[in-house]
Amino acid sequence: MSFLLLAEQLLNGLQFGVMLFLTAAGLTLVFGVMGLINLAHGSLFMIGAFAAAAVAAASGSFLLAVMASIAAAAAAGVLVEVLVIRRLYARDHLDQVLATFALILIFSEGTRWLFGSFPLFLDIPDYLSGPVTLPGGIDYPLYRLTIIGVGLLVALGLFLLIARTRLGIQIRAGESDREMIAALGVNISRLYTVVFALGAALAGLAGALIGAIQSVQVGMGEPVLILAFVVIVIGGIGSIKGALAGSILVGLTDTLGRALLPGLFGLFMEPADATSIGSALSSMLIYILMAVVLIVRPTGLYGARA
Amino acid sequence: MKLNALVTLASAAVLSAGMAVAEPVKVGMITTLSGGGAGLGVAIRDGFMLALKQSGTTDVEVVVEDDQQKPDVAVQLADKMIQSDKVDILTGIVWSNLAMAVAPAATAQGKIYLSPNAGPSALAGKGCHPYYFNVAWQNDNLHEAAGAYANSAGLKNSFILAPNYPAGHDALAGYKRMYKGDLAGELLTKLGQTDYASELAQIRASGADSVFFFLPGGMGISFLKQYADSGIGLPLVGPAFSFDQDILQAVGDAALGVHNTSQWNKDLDNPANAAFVAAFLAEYGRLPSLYASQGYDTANLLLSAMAKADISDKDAFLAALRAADFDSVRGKFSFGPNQHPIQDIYVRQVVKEGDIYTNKLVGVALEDHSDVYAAECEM
Amino acid sequence: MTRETLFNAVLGLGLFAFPLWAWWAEEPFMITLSTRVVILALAGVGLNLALGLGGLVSLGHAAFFGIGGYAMGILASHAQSYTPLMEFPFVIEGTKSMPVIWLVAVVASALAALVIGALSLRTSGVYFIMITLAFGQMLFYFAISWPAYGGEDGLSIYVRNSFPGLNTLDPIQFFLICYAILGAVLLLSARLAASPFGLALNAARQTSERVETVGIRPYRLRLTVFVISGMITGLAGALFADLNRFVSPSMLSWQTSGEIMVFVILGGVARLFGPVAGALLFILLEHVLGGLSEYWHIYLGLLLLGVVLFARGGVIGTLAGQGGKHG
Amino acid sequence: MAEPILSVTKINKSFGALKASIDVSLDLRVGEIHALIGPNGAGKSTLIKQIAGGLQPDSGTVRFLGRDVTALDTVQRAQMGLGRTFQISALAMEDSVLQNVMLGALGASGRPFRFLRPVLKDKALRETAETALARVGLSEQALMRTSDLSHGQRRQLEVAVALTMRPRAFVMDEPMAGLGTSGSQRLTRFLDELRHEAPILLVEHDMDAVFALADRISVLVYGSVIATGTVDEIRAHPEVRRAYLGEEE
Repeated sequence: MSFLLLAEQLLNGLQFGVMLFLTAAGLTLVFGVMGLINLAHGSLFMIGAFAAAAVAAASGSFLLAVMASIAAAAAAGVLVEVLVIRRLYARDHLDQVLATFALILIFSEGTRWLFGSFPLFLDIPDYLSGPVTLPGGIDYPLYRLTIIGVGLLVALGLFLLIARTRLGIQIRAGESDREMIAALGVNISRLYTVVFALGAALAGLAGALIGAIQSVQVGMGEPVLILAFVVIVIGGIGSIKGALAGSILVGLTDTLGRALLPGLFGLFMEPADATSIGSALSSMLIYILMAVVLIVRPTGLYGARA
Repeated sequence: MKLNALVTLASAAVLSAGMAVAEPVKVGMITTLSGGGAGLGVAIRDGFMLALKQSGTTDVEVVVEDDQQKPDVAVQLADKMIQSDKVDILTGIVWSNLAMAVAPAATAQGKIYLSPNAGPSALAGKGCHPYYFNVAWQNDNLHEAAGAYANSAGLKNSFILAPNYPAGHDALAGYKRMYKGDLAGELLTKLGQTDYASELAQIRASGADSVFFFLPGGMGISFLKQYADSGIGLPLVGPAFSFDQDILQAVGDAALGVHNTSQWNKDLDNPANAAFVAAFLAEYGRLPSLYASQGYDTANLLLSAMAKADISDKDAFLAALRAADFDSVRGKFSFGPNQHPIQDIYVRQVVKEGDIYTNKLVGVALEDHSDVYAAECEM
Repeated sequence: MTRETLFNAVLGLGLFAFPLWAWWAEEPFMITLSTRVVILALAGVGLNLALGLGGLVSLGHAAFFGIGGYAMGILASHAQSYTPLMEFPFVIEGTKSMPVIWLVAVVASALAALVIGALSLRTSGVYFIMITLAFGQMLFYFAISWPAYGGEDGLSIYVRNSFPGLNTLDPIQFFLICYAILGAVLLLSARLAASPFGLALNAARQTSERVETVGIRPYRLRLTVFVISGMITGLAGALFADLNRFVSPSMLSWQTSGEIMVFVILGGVARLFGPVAGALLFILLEHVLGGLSEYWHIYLGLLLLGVVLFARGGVIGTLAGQGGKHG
Repeated sequence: MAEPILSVTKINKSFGALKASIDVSLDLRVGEIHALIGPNGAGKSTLIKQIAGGLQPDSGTVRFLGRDVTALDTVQRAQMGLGRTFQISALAMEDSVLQNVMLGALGASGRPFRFLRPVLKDKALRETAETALARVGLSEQALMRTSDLSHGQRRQLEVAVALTMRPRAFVMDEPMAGLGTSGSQRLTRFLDELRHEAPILLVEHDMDAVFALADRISVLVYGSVIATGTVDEIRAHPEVRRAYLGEEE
């Protein structure tokens, strides 16, 4: 493999990682502040994508579509938080798993009922489509570069939000000591709703951005959910920094595994077997990574809370 | 449409005098009606029901159930339909792995299975069965046709990829069976994968002159969008599944101009097809898909057999099915010795008609094509 | 007799009487459906030991369910095709004998649970949930891409495996086999909960520190129960594969893990008969709601939500009250 | 004099910048009650954890029954005969009182991996457990759910669990807390007897009890032992009066 291809694959890994970060950030935020395992995070991702597709079809504007995705997912987040989620904070993880599993069923089939059984159309806007040539001669899709940019901006925004704003102070307080925020005179119930909506909005944004280069269809949230969980567990649940590190690690591992393993096995195996076994192993690779990280560091890379 | 209702198609037409009045034939349709794969099951069901409705028959009772794309649910439904609903015929399954779970057991219990979509090689070769009919294609067929098309289009250095599961392996094997050029690369992707940046980089670096891919469902939509955006621009070849009427609208411009292989298209010039396309559009308000055409043909095959023989006379009924004496929307249609289709497979190209993305016929890839497993079938 | 024992007795007898009625009424599918409930309940009883007694929230129990299934599939497919399983260093033939298959399924699941548990138990809480999921996913992808035994297509067995002296193809006889196993395992599970081991494990779930202070290693207790739990779920997997005469990677998917967990929570965590009630209710809902609408999952979701929010302690917790939990 | 049952030599432990234990040394001799007192945040709990095994010191050694046990964990130290009660009750709250005590007996028996016979029918374990309950005066509560016990009763139960292990030394973290006057008087009398079975390292805030019971007292302030001595010595110690007693009263 040439150096240039390797460089491009590294970029792909980074890009995939940032994409994962977009989907994982909200999940880890919600877990960190409220201690809630939200399996329905993938559904909020789907809602974002569907809202974007619907608005893009009606208005023709991608920007409007992205805003709609954020709004729709946040609205769905608030609705779900008020009706269901807030009753679950005091419960154990089992109840949370079951309840949010139920939410997946409702959201998935509800979406299918609203939008039908067929995938929807959502495309990259013209001004972001096609490749650009990077220094070194790599042709790289502009849209993927945009995703990297947006992802890093979101990461920066979250860091600033948590480090510099009043909401951030409350969030940090909520992470370390739930009784303290009550003592600070913060309306916990409202804080939780806001944080949940923020997490949902992030999922929705990810749904719109990623939906444009993937398939907008019912069930698109589940694989994303599993990956997002892998990412935040590797990073240490509740840590934004960990989510970023975990996403990039997973992105690189997955991409490089897919790119390199079949070739590696080809060095000492029949090509057909090498392709098959290399691919099989590469599809297991991120789970192997997660298991190894947890065996070495049982609370993830940046995790504090057991 | 009400699911699971016993759809006794009580049209106004009273049984015409003189026709053999038999017990109605009970059909159990197990198909995917929820979740991400529901579009395919809905299309098959709609096509099947349309044919029954058009025939005006009152002799078919259909029980429709949702398999949720889970093999064990499909098995359970098959048990229910056989043991409880006492169906004579099973049909409807979309996916190979579900068909593998249901069909062998059903035929072993003396039920006829008509496959409207999946055609795993295991059921075409050694595992063939007098009670198993495939009305769509053997899984390799469209890929073989893609290989044949690649030859005729002068493609000499293909990069090929498919998901790492049995149907994916079959796809690559099928393509390579017919394709005479070199391979620039071969990849097995993860089932359910949604991001193809790594694969696209390898394609770009491989020096290929064309790309063959088999990525059903959402995987294909993702791949096509990302391929178009990558600016690689090599000719794409693939089976019809990623260019099906129902998902083309979701792919959009990214699919325009791509050649794909199919045993059917909406502009195939025969009266049965013209009637089918018009009726489907009128009934459901959308253009029919490949899967709908297969569901429609499956129902018509069944009706043709019912006209000739009584279901209680199994041998006669099977013979009537084997004769395939119906007007297929594909034009020519007959069964080979393993009861899989012998049919022409066409080359289509994705075009835009007004606002609608659709396919037009551009040629024939393989004529009277059967499958390589037929020789292994001892029946 | 507490309300819970009464409820358990009614449940156990009902689950026995219904198929007998179906047999008399010649409704073989109702027997099949009951068998399904019994087998899924068995898988849940396995998980409930780890989850209820040990506090180990495993989202990877599909791994053992699938390993049991594949033990059946692999052995039976070799017997079916008359090819030995391996020839070197010694010949192992396939088999169609249920007891042998069960033994292999249980041993294989135990080994897998030993490895997975030994590594996973280094973590706790959500990390434990996720690492067990990771191991499950590894096996899932392995099974999908491993061509020797059918990959995603799975393995079909044409005739159900045999049990000495019984005709397993007769639905009611196969049901009775499964019911007997469930009964035996429930008995075992009850005794386990009341045993010295159960006492220590149950205490370790509530306060790990205390158990260490009296000189017992919680890790060993947990690993032991994880292995026992995996063995039972593996046995259920072998039976499930035999019920369907089919095994595929979907038995290994995370959705399967989720469903087994749903049975347990729905019925009532740490209740002896919880998984039985949960599996029964779930299958019943699937069967009844499935006929109502194309969008029946919405109703299923709403019902599950209702149970979590308003019926704490699951079905048994609601019907039998909080008393009686944990002995 | 014979080697002390339990001894701590020059233990240091810090958490980042915070020094929780600074060159701490103390020992526990046969038949004595050695009280450890100090203001809140002095590092008593950290020290107890290092003695019982939950926490590794950065430097220094812990010896128990003549062995260096610094590298051993809680379980191993417990198996050697170190009995411990917790400041915040560590009890199986969903279980009955009897079950909690039987857990201790089970641990002491060294055979927890028995799967089929009901534990409550094990005569030997049950006898040990019931005796321990009787000794702390909880016999009547044996079948109650532990979470239904009063705060003081839980304290008694903690002690009962430790008793079942027939330990060679006790480490008790504030056993009097929440007991009320009569309760703590009763427990004081009980511990007074108990010291002849095994010596007790007693962390306690109840000064009446400490002064009534202790053979020796060590005072921990900001991670350091500032004084060790008899009750009278400590009462008279000027630094202790200033740093500790003065603050407290």
